[in-house]
Amino acid sequence: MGPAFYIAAAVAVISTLMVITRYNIMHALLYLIVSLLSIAVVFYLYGAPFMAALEVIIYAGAIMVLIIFFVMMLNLGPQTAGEERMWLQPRIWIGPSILCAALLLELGYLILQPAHATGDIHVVDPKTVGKTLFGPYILAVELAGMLLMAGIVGAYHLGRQKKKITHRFLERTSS
Amino acid sequence: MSTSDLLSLLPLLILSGSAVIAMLLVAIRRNHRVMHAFAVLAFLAGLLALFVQPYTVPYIIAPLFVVDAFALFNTGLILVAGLSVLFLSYNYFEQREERKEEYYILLLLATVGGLVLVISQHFISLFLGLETMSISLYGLIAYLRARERSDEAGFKYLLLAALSSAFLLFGMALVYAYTGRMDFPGVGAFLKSVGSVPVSVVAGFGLMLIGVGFKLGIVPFHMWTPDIYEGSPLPVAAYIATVSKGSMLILLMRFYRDIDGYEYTILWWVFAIIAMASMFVGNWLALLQQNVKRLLAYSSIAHMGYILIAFLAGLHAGQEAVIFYLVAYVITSIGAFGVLAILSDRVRDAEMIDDFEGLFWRNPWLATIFTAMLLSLAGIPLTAGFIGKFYIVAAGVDAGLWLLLVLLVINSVIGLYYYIRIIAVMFQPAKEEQPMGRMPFFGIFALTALMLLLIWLGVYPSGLISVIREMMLTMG
Amino acid sequence: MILFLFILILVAGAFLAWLSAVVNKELPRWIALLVLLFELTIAAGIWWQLDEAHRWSSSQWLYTFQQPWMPRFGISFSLAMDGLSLLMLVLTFFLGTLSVLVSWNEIKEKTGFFHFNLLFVLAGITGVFLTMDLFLFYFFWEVMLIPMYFLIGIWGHGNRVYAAFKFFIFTQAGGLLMLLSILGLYFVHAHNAGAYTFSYFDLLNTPMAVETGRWLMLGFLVAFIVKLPAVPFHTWLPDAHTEAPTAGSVVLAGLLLKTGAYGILRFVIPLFPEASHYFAPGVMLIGAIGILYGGKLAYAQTDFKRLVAYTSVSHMGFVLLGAFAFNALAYQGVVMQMITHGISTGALFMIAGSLYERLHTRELGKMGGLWPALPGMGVVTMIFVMASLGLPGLGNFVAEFLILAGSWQAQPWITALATVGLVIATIYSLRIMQKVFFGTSMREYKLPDLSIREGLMLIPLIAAIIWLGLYPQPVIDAVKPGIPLSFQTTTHHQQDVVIHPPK
Amino acid sequence: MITSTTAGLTLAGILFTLGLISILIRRNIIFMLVSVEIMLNAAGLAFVVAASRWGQPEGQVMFMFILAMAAAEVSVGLALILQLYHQLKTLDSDEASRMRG
Amino acid sequence: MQWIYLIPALPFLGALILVLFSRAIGKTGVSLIGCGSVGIAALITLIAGGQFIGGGWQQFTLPLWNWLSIGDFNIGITLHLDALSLAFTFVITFVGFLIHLYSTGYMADDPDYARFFACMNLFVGSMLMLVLADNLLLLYLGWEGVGLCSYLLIGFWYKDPANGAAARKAFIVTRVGDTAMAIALFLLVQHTGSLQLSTILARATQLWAQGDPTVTLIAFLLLGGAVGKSAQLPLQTWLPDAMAGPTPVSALIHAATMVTAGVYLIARTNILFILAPAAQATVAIVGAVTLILAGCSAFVQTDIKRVLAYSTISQIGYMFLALGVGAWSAAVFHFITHAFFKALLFMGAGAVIVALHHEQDMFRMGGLRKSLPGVFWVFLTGAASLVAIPFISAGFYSKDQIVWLAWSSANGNIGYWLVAIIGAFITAMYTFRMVFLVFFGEEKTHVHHPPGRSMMIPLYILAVCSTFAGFIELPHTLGHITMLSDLLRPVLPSVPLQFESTGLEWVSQGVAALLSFLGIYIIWRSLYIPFPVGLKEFWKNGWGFDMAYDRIFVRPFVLLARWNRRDMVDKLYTGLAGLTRSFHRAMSATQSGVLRWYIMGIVMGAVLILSVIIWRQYVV
Repeated sequence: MGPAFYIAAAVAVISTLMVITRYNIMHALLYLIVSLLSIAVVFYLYGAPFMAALEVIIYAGAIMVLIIFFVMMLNLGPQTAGEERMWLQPRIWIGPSILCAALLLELGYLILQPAHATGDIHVVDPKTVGKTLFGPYILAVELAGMLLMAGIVGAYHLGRQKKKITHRFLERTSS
Repeated sequence: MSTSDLLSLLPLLILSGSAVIAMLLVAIRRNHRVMHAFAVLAFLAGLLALFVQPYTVPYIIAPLFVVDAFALFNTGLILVAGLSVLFLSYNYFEQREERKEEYYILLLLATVGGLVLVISQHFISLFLGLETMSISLYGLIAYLRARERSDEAGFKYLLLAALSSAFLLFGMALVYAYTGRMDFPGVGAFLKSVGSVPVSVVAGFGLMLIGVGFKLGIVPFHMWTPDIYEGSPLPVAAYIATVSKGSMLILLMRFYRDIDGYEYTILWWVFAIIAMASMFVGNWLALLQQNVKRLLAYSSIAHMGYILIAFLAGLHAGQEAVIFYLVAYVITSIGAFGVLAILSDRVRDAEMIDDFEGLFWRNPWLATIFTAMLLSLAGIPLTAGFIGKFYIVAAGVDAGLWLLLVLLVINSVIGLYYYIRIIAVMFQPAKEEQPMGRMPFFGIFALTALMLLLIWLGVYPSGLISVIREMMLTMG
Repeated sequence: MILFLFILILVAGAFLAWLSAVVNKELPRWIALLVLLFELTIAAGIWWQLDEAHRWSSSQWLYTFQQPWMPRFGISFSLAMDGLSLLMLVLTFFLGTLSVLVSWNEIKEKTGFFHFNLLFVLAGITGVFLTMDLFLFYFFWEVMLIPMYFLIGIWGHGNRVYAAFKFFIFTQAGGLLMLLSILGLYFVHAHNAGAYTFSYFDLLNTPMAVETGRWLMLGFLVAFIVKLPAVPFHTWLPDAHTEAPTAGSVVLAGLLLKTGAYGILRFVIPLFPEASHYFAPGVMLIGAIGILYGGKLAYAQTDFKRLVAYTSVSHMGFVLLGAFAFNALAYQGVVMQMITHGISTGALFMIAGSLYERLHTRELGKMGGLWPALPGMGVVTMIFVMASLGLPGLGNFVAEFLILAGSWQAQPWITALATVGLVIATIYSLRIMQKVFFGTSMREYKLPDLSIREGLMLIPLIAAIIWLGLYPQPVIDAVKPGIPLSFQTTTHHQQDVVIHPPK
Repeated sequence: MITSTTAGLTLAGILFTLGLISILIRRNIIFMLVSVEIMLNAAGLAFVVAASRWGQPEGQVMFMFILAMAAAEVSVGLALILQLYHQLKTLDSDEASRMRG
Repeated sequence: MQWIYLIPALPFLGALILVLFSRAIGKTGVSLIGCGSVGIAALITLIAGGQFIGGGWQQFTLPLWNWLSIGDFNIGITLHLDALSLAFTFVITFVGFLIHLYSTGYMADDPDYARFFACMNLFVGSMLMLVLADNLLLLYLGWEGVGLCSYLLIGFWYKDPANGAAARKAFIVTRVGDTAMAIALFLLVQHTGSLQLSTILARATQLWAQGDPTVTLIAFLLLGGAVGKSAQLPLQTWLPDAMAGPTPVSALIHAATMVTAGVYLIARTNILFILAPAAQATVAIVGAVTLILAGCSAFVQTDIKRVLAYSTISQIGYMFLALGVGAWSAAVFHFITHAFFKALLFMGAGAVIVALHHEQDMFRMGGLRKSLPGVFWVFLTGAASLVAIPFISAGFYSKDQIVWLAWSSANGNIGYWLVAIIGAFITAMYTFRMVFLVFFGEEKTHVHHPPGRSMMIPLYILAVCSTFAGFIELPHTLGHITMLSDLLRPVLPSVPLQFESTGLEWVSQGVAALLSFLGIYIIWRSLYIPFPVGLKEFWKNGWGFDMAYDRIFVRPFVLLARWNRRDMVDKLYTGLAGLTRSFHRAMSATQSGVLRWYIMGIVMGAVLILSVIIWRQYVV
């Protein structure tokens, strides 16, 4: 692999690390966008330019923005940072980190098995992707439509403001 | 897309189409009764569509789907389960001050996901089916927003399902990276061609197992089950217990067939350990549980352990046993949750064990049904659960899984305790004579039908057995 | 067909009794009584004509009935009756009739459901005694648990739910192990013979590896000795017996325990001859320990029913001892013991029930000096207490003597140990009389002596126990054709002793 | 044995694990949701890498579906978080533990 | 002779009638049925005896019905009449009848009159069954049956718990012996394949050589049964306590009949004992030791009935001694005379007790010679017979025969003789101590009710019998009549003698007579022999057997029972259940509801699965 990949990969990893260590949620999300962008670069390097574009547009562009918007809507940014600082103590993160490190080691071991030496990168152009998508996988696309419909209906139903909230906590605070 | 393709996928298409129509119906006018009727009709149409299938031999709709007798049977099973849940739903939701209509859309969509799982033979369709179901379930679980615990349950399910999906995807990616195939037969063919199976592929299977195991609710991916059962509306809990778990189980069976999963002893052992752990953990957790919904959740963990034993017993007797047990379990679970649903009132679900005190003397019929269901769960004769358990043990003995079977026996005994505990409570003298409200006709009708089915299968299982057997034989 | 009717009528009667409660609360009693009397008449009639029947059929089987059930597994609804089953059926219907009578006044609530359960449990027991298909056997074995559970759990005394649980869980645990063994046997047979079948007749003489046979046999054995019950699996019994209503205790002690003994005679020994011989000393030792330990515990009890319950443990130890002695004497003794124990213990439970009706206590400490008030009951109790301690002239003696004489030939030391049980039986039995009827009464009881209904219940029992004690030959003759051939030649160690036929 | 495939997969693995650590150590539910997104994205990366190894479009197709799923997931998830926040007045996931035992 | 079944059947029938219809027939009816059934049985016995003797002493077997028949093993309800059973039957029915008659007076005021007679009839029936049985199982039936009746009658006055305890003690202690006997039966079934007496005895000689361990074991076990029933060492402890029953019971069961069942058993199975010399010697030793021990105990009792009880034990010891030395017919002879004079003594004592308003302590009696002259005379007759006053008492002839044969028979020796002689001396002392205490001296308690006719008539008859019954068998030295032993010869082998010497026999008789008189004289001189008090207490308590058994058997058993009342096996299961429950609690802790913990579970599962897979790949 060329240096471009390593640089992109390093950026992705470091920015992701920043994501998981930030106290401020806004900062974390911005770092995440950086990470996603660098992954888009990796996509490009791996011969998937269309996916790179989708990564930027949808992941970084749509999903993350949605979350940022949501966070801003709840006006959470600075308030929660303090809480987050309090929560994010070694006591909390050491155990899981060790566990995850073990998982990472295992994954690395598995990925770096010697048996698979072929390392060529084949470019798959968007046209092929499109043909495949709307060829054999047309039913899958329709299914994805169903999936999104489920998401929409679910989000619609759940996102509505509650008319009556019978939670005692709220009753207590309102009265 | 040929006509026969479409005809083969008719149940799926009918349900998808009716989901869209249902959404339009909601847009036109909200009416609970109409929506309910429509959903029932959709399920019935789906069931009818099973009978116009053009082919009896496996029909492959490349690359995603395969429609064979196994798929048709299980499609039928899922549709019947969904239909029974629908019967229980109307009254349950009618009592609650929510918008009820979206429930039916989501239920239809979830069923679509389940049906896709049943016929899929490709990672993509697997993933999409799974996610369609999951995302519908997020909405369903948290459906009753007025309730304290519903969001909590919904969010927990969402996060854990997404996490497990991530594992599933990563496992698939590993398999894909090392085999270059994403369809099950292709993966199987590749593995057969290479001779020694690369460990990374096995590890990929292992990671996929996390996703599958999460849906099945087996140890150690089981922890969501009680919380989600408790937090979700009762019909939804019944749905999760049956359709969601069942379709995943069927997918697992198909996958295992296609990749010759029984060849990998290491996977076998992983499953065996999971089965043992599931039985013990499930039963121990249920032992003194006071909340019947949670209790049923824990018992479902144990039951999945039992099913895994049958699953491990091999391709023939074992998988037959799995299907039979699944049928019995579906009937029983819906029946049990149905009784809870009927007993629930506007304010809260009938979920604490005290709610059942003296039920037999207050409402003998409902108590009889519940008793039958619990006995079936416990595997007592005259119920389908007994034949199911017998089938499992038979398969296990045939395969020589003595250790697992002895553990199964121990667990059955532990399990017996808590089922009997509920029965005992029901037969205690009632504290005060509180008259029961009017019983919903559809609910009672559905439950009675389920109980009769349960007893029929318990007394005369030959019919179902031969159907299952024929079906498995056509798969080879 | 008649065999199937035995079960069918009971089941039909059960449902009828349940439904009839809607009409009248007393109706279920009459239905149950009539159904059981009817069955008793038929069964007794068959027994009466047994000689002829044996002349007609050359084999041990008097009647058979077979219908395919689940051909996929080779399961059929197969029933057959030989002398042993017949005797057990007669006992079942006899005690069943009595248990309807005994609950006449005791059960006042939910009579319909009560009699439903009673008849249903009897149907299950009948099935167990008749079935010749191992799957069906297991099926009936489990079927009888649920109604029994209800009998204890709904109409029992104070701690009933706990007792019912314990009963259920113990027997179920044993039953499941038996299921494993049944299936093991099934597959062993299938691998050998190529045919999948649960039929008892086909599974007899299945060749199998020695080790396999032993393991499978243990599975069966555990189920049966839990039900029997033998030490150390007996602890469910005192609780269940104590807390059950009288009818429940009678059915439990009189019949349910017998299913375990029946299972040993019918299944364990014929199906696994090698393993049975291999384990025989150990099992007999368990039996002997049961005799002593049960007796000792019986002595220590202060609750009448609990005391009687422990005597059951002691008495059923004899069954275990005799069944594994492998000779005709002991075999006959075991069958006698099953019947006579059913009668004598059933009677003692009835007496306990009658006393409870009068005194509202089961505590021995609160009784005493009842003889002046209840001389009739005292006499009856004395008879059954004596039966329980094995007084000659009463049925139990014949049983115990035959068992001990038979098992002596197989295991003298263990038998000697068991014989000590006779002394212990004396100790605890006399304690009953002393504590209940003798001594001075705390207060002057003004109690009604035996009522007509109680007399009707107890007199047949007395007649039966004396009859069996003095003329047990009909029982012996009925069982005779069913005794395994290998038992006929006595297998004692001194082979040189030739036993001459008497002149 | 670093090849382009293994390198890409390793990157995916690292990102996946980082996401996992994040979800484990964060108590803020939005963070948890974001962490899941990291993991899903990592899985998608693995698919794309695998697709490039074999020169097939299927992996990329899969990535697109993952994207769709992630979108739907986030939308429902945010709706749920909103409700939960209204109810609990906090985003602490540990607070959402009323069901237990 | 077909109707000899009536002999046991009548008392049984009587018992049945008395149980069922006691209220209907009234007190007179009860008396009639109670005495009548036994009386008719006695008459039938007499007729049967006449026919038997007239019919050439032919054994007679009457099969009634088949009891058990399993393969080769056949047991019938079959009666068997020969000289031995005839002798016993006669004593049982005859003395039984007299005692019944006596009881109508003795028990006249008891509210449970009918129950008493029912039990007595049942007892007579069982006892007859015992002696008439043709096989050991039927004998065992009678054996246990009399045990039951003994239990019922000892505890007849059930209101006093002490009586109940005595009754249970009797039953249980004898049951211990019965257990040994049962094992003997098993051995016989095993080896001879039969329990029929004739078959056993016939086969025994074919099967076993003399001294064969099996037959020795059988004989020892039979002896176990015999010592239990006959209250010999070491199972003698129940008999003194058995005096808690009404006095007629003591007379009938605990003196005349039941306690001699052991003698009957050993005599009946004499061939087995002959084949087992060790066992036979043990019989003799048991008899010898018992007679001394019981004699000493009798000497220090204060309760009149306990004196008689110990005396009975002692006298049965004589019978055992006789059996042990092979003097079979001598034992039977002593059984007959003993039945007469002991019944007489008991009933005489009973008359005294009733007269003194249920006073049993001898030291509160005295001077009754004047107030109760009839009783005094018959009592004196009985005492004379017990002490074996030469020539004029039946006891003299029977006891003398034993004393002599203890020395002269083949199995005997001078040691046995000495014991027997000393025993006679002690007998004389305690008997006349009793007589003097009760009938002489000054009157300490006033006589309430002098005995009625129904009580006195049986006493007179028995007094006659205990004086003259001895003449059926006279020693060589005195007329040499051998009526009884001739009669018994077909059943019981005659005594093989070591030596025959009329002179020595004279000496033996003389010494015995002298010692008896000496004993009486000593007692006449001083009622109080200055033994150490401790020794007296020790003797009085039966040589500490009771205490020892209490410590060794009873208390540990009761303690064990009490300690383990709740059944420790159950603890195992409750413990298991508790363990399961604690597992449940531990597991429940994992369901904390905290999302991160759930995720942790999934991750751990993932790590575990991958570890297993990698480990496996690494290992294989």
